[in-house]
Amino acid sequence: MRYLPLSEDDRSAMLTTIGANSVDELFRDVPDGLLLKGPVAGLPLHASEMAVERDLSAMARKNMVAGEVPFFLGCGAYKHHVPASVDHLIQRGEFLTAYTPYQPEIAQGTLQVLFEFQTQVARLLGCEVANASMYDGSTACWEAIGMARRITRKSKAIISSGLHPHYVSVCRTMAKFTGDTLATELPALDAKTDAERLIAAIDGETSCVVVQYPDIFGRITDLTPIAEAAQAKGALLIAVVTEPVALGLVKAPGEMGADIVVGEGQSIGVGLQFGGPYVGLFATREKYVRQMPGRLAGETVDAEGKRGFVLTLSTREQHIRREKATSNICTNSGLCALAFSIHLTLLGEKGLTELAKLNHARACEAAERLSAIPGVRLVNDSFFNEFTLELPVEARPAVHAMVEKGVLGGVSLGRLYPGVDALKNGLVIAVTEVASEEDIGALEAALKEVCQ
Amino acid sequence: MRYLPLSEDDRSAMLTTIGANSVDELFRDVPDGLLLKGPVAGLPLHASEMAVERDLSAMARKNMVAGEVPFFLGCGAYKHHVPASVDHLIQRGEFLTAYTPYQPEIAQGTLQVLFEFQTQVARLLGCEVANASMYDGSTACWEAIGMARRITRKSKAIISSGLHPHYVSVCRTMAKFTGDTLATELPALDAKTDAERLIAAIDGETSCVVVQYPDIFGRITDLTPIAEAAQAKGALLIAVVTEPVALGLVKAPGEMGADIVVGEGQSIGVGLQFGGPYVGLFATREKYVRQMPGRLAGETVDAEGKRGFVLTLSTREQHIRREKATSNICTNSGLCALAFSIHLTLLGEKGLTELAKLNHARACEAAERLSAIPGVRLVNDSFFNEFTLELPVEARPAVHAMVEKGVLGGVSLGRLYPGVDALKNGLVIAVTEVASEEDIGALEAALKEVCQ
Amino acid sequence: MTAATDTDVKEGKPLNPTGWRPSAPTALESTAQTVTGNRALMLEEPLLFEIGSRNQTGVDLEAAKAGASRLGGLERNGLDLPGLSEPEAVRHYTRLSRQNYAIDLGLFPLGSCTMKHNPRLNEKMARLPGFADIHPLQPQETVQGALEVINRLAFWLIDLTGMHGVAMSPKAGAHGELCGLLCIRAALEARGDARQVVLVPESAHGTNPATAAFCGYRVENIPATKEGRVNLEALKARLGPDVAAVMITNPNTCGLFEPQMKEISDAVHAAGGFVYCDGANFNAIVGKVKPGDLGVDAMHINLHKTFSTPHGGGGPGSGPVVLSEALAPFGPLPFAARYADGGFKMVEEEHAGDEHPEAFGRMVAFHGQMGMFTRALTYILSHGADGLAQVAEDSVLNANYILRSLEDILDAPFAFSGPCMHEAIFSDRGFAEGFSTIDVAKALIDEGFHPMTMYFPLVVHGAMLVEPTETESKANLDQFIAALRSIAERAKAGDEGLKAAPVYAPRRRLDETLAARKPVLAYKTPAPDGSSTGLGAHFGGG
Amino acid sequence: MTAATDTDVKEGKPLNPTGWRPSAPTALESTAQTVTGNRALMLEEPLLFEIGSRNQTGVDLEAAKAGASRLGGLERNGLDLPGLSEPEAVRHYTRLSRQNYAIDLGLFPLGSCTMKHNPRLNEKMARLPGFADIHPLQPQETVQGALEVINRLAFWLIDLTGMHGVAMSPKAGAHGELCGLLCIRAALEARGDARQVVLVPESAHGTNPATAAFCGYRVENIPATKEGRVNLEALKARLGPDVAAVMITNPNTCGLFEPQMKEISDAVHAAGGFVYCDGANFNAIVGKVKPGDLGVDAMHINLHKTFSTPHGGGGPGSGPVVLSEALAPFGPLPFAARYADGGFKMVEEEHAGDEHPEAFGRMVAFHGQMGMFTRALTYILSHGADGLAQVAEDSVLNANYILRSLEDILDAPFAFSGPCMHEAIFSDRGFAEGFSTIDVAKALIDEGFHPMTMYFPLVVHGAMLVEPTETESKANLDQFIAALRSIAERAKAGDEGLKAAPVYAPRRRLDETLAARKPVLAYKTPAPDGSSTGLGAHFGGG
Ligand SMILES: Cc1ncc(COP(=O)(O)O)c(C=O)c1O
Ligand SMILES: Cc1ncc(COP(=O)(O)O)c(C=O)c1O
Repeated sequence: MRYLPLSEDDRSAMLTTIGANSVDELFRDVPDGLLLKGPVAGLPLHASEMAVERDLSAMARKNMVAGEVPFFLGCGAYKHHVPASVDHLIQRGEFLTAYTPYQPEIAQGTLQVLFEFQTQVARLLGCEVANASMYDGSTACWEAIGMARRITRKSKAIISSGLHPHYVSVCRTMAKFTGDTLATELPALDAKTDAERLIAAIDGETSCVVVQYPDIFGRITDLTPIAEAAQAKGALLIAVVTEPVALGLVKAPGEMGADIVVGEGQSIGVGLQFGGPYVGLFATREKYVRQMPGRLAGETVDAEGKRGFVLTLSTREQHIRREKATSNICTNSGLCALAFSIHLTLLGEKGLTELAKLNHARACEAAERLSAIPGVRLVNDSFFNEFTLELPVEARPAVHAMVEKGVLGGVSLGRLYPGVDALKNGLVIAVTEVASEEDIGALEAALKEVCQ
Repeated sequence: MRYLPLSEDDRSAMLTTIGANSVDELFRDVPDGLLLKGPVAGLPLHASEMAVERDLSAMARKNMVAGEVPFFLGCGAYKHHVPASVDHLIQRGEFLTAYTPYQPEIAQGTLQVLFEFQTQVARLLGCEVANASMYDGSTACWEAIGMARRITRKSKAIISSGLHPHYVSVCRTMAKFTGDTLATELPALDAKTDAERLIAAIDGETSCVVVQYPDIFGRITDLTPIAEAAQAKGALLIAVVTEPVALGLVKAPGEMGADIVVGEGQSIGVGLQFGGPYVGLFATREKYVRQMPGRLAGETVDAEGKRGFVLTLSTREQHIRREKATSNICTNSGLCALAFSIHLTLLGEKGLTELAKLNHARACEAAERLSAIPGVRLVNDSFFNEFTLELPVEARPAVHAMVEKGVLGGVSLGRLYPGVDALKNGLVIAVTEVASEEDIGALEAALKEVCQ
Repeated sequence: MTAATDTDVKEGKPLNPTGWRPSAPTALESTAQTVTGNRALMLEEPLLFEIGSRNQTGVDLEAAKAGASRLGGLERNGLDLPGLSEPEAVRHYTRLSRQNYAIDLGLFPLGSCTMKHNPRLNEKMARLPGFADIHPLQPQETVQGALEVINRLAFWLIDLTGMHGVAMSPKAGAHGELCGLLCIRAALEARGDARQVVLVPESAHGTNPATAAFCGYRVENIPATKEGRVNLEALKARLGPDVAAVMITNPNTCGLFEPQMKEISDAVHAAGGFVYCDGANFNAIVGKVKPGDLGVDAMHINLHKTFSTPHGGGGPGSGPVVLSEALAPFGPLPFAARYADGGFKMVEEEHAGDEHPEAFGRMVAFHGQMGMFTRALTYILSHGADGLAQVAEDSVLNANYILRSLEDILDAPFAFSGPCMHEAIFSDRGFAEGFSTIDVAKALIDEGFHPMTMYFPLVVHGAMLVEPTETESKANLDQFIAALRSIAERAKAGDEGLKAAPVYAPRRRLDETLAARKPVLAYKTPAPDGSSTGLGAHFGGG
Repeated sequence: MTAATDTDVKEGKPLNPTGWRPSAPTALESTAQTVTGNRALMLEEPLLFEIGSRNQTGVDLEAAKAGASRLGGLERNGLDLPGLSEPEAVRHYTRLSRQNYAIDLGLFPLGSCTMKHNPRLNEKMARLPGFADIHPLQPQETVQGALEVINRLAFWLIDLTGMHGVAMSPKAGAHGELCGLLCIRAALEARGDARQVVLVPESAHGTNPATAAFCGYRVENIPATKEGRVNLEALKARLGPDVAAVMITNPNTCGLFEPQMKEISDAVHAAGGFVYCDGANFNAIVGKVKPGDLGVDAMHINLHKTFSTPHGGGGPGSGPVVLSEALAPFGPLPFAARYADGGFKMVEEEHAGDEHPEAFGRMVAFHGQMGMFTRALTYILSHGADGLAQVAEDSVLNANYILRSLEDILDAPFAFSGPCMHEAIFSDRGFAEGFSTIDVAKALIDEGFHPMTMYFPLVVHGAMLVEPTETESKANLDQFIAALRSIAERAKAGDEGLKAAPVYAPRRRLDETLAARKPVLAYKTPAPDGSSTGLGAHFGGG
């Protein structure tokens, strides 16, 4: 076995040192009959690297690759061009094969990266502090609701109908067990968001209002009034960002008064990867930091007075606080946070703003061309790089029909909201810098056909 | 420009320090009219990473990829499976972006690798010492002839007809200018090599005999009698190995008395790459080391008595000896030598021997099946993983016809020896571990058809 | 794994009894100073915010066509994010990486973390465009290969554990624990049984009680025997109608197998509860023992431990949960199912109705850690059933070799009770006054090794939990043992030099108390007077 | 670039006038010893032969079907090649890599070597299977994309240099020089002219005279002016019917542009000779000046310098040679031609007859360094004509910034004569007795920088040739300048500490004389008594 350094000679020499006659003697605590004799039955034995590579490659070839076709899917995961240097750097063994930086003297690389990541995330989201990452946007969203409960000691969360339906399901799952109550509604194919409804719904029992920005249809609302209304009633505003690239162009939720801003960092540096691993962003106000879930890197000095970084405030965490911890999270999304941080460093404010402009311009162009198709209506009056169309036909079959033409033409609301008639003709289209003129043309042509 | 760190502010600040008003002032030594005003006319301007990636990818897609079809080409370049860790390791910035190790205190990584490479090559080829690499097998072959001239002070090289015709051309090119005379002949489609002819041809003027092992048709001859005959007349035997994997199974030229053994290292760790970069192997007897071309890493100690490595015997080299140098080589093939060394380390004697056995078994199977095709004759009675067939039809069109069927079915002698009628039906087939049962079947089927 | 922090002391936990606080530079540091602060290849690196600029970027983009803006009038002005050109960025991160220790550099014997070699083939496979560049919401006919990977991995996990089903979506071990407990809670509720208590051994990992509490359970301790095992009698005594589940780690966090696991399970089941097994230590028994045979109802598997997906400096991981027949029906959505016709389908809310009516719901937005699945399946196919059993055997062999090579010099509290599994545990008993585990750990750093897990589990005083894993050669272990022996001798002799360690690392011991007392969690541009040299020198942050 | 070796001293070259020989450890080294010899992250690594075994391997292969052996009875028995498992191999090479300095770590100002940032996109493109996994002898209809890359790069090089043709196959600069001189020789022979002499400036790189000699030419020096330029008058005086060619480096190895290049060319042509230009320093003028306008007949371009293909610790490189109309017909085979129908063809011996009758022949087995062509074309397309001109400007700006920031403290022999190109040159004049360039270089190592080129060119005493390249930020240059200033002051003051440098590197100064006197060029398994600890300790090799 290419991955196992011990030779037979090593093994017997070591057994002698140990004073055992066989390895199975070392398993003597396993009751008779439960220790398997020989390899698990019915499973293949070890294989050469070449054989495994062929096996996996064959499966990979069965998938339609986003980069090889006109591609317009979004709804919580976005395709952007990631510079080659990002993947090169995250594969440095010193990053890739390190553990959580519990020994700071030999983990300054990871720790400084986390400190830089926290600062970048806080500035991007417009907040004071951010943590060192969560699993993804949906779990970060749930953790935020739990944090709001701990801060406000109330447990009614008002959820915007613009929140990604999968995020809503995750929150619903958790609420079932924690006793939080969630006020949710279905979205409507309408340019107007439910901001007013949310404001009206806030009451003394409310722990938080949860709003996605831009929302699941791509709509952009001013969060300021919602924040004010919530805070007036002692509730928190939680903003959810699934496309952080948008923040290169539109106001950050923190700037508009959000108390907690969570996000899905995938679209910067991480890539699509069929849904994971992604990276959850979590930022808030300094005063709430001790209620925050997840790891935090902080600055300090060493015995020579040199600046250095350590994991800090770990008394919030499970490994110290156990059942009283703010969250049970341990392993987070470190390497994705690194990829996010490197990509954002390469972009910088200048690059991110240009990238956002390019996305928006492409999306505007596509929206114009697609909404010109007879019977197709553009739902949004505001959007960044993603918008919703109402088709003259049911969107879900339309998407499959476009696949036949080699076009991945968006996400149907039928997929996201199965069985909801009012939404079944809705199609959400994301247009990023990777969509070329020709790609948009191909989508336009395909959509025209399927709409007839 | 993403690769240029200087900002406009930096540039003007620096000009101030320098005391110049413009950068063009720094080019004042360039005569008027010769300094271009603005970018070179008619050429495109800088492009985004995404645009460049698309441009190159489009060209890449126009090529038929060896790994994606039944593939049987050899003749100096062989496709083997290279473990993923090899490419990972050679991309470590500390290897990839280092220069020749002229400052040994901060180049021990490269220097130890070269020392290990030299040892591995010497042992593989069966010699006492090896250098730190040449450009490729063909230039190493030429350098060996030059070295033999310096050692023997004679200048007639007897070239086996089994030497790769491109290697022969390279030698012929050089000989034209150095006054060496080369005795060459064309090979015959015969199981017998020209060993006897070579032995007979050796005379007092002979500086060396050059024999490829296995030869261009894949034939394997015992080099011992040739070595003895050459040495008896004060000439050297130069052995050329283009498929080093063979040496996992067959005697090394050094073991059979060759004085200089050169080789093409491509087939271990380097990959096909359309012909380059490859890595030239160069080994000889300790007593000839000061006549050797190329760099050498040697062991020494540092000021604390710790073992360390340095480039040594550089008084043979151009940067010290200038017109008296043993060669003009400077940049060699360092990174390919690293890849070769890593792959050989992963293989070890055990892996290399198993790999060689696998290659030979596959080749034997293919030879059997293909020579069973009506009208097809197997030329070789000995071979390792490469053999020559005589077809009932001209081989060159046959190869093109097989391409139509999606099979890369070997190298035609018509390609290697254009215009040589006696060889035009010859087809050289290489079969390595990457050729699966199905691949061999596909070749058999395709060849059957084209032979009708 | 969990490390000592001085703040813990304030928590009343005896994590660092030496109460070490940073001291002035000691005589040990070299007297040669450099202008740059660099020490040859040990390079200082400033913060991104000290070298980057808002006007600098490492990307080129085609200019956007000017056009109408549809941003709803919420244009942003400025985000103060510094950029670097590519050359600067590559250097920044390469230099930073060199300040890390990693498996690729040497032994990383963090107990409970299974820091084994990460094969590069796994990285290559995960990057095939067919896996890396597909969208989670693509129509299923366009991702059949991806669903096949998930499904094949799922069946491997089921077969290796002898369980009935598996939930693939949990994002890490702790998330898997949550998944398991939610299944248990759902199962109990389905039978209208509202149990309130989860029993957890004192030696359990922090995520166990944290998870139980998160699900609204009251956590109670299970006492341990002096052999470091679960006290079966005490457990039986505590079982009753209020106990929803017991969470047991097996092999446990002391590195020992629980020989009475089956009896424990039977007792818990008899009392109407469920058995959650923390599978973080599965590496010791993979291919040798099937947890299903031990009566386990749910167990998470850290793919980033047993199945070698890289730890990446803290994540990402993946924590699939295998489930018993009793719990499988309650597992979360979505999951990848294979159909008679050979096709694959991702079962989501939509079809849950007919196919999976009792699912407790969704835990994550999409389908879990695909990138980790690809790596883990590659790892599993490479090893095969035989290789995986060898993995368990070699990991246990390596740990016992360390245990027996050191027990004469380091106190090994459970050594008397027989062989260990994949971890050897030692305590700081016998060290000179004022010396503790942390001093040994920091001295190991100078020797070129990553320290073992310190002060965990809490049941052992000054615990040193050593997990070598199977991917270490005997030569590496011998060198580690030699180094540790000499350090142990110094700790017993009270060699003050130990307190200065590490002296060769990029940083000396760091002041964690200061960090916690005055948290500086984000970079604040120093006041104009603030003399940040941009050369990584210390400045008065916070 | 060329470095001082003590053996050179025996060649009578004043490369290291201090005649330094290794001394006992100095007081500067740290007093803390470790058992392993490691210093935290600065790890010792034994030789492969000390840790590997003949029975160990890092690959798994399916077993070969037993069958007849057709090896002609030449079976080998044993090769004594040690193997390592993959985990051991990854560590061996990762640990070794960490003992290297590299561009990715910091400034690497080796004059004449153009150590600039290597974009990772180039690496990615070169690894596309369509380029990396195609065989040089594949039928041409199956490699049209590869031929297109070669052809497109060829035309870029032609357009950037204003020349008539280009030979793509040379494998490095020196190989390119050979190609150029062979063209010249072929052209001369074609006109029945057997000239015997090649003129080369004393300041030329060693490959120039070595190449000329290799082609059977007698090499004579061209004198230089005190401004560090070619002495035109002296050159003219020497020209005559026996002079085949002059080899001129422009910008020259003192980092200066040859303002009279055109006059030189005209004079040489008038005398019936040819002008070879060493293009190693093309980076200073790419996109700003076309060598074709200077009357050059042949010039090699080091793609691994100007066009940023990685140096890889010594290679591989690529040295295409651009040719004037007079020489193009004699260029080597094969070459990639584009046809009216848009198709591409590799012209080899076969068609040379009709298409390229006077070709001097073939220089390499296949078509040159395809892997470098892909990288270079990626680099060129990324920069474009505008970006390349900016490359030249910034490289010259950076060099002049260094020159003017140091000329007050280091002797800059040619500074008076005006701006430099992309390299700043200094001498060791003014250093205290017994101090020389090597002491400055070794002190720079401790400061975290790679030293500049030492003792080259030979025309400057104790030359320090500094080439920052355009990919260095001002902040990096400022830090380098600060470090060099302090070192220069110490060299002038005769600070003995300098002689101990480097103290922080993986090794102190190494004994090159010992290495050359008793060459140990391959590992020899030590005698049984030989106590090689396998921990990288020194043993009596040789
Ligand atoms: C025993 C044990 N349980 C649970 C966990 C939590 O797993 P994860 O970090 O993947 O969330 C760990 C990880 O350290 C562990 O060691
Ligand atoms: C001036 C000069 N000429 C020629 C060469 C030789 O080029 P290469 O090393 O690519 O053979 C070099 C490389 O160092 C050089 O600096």
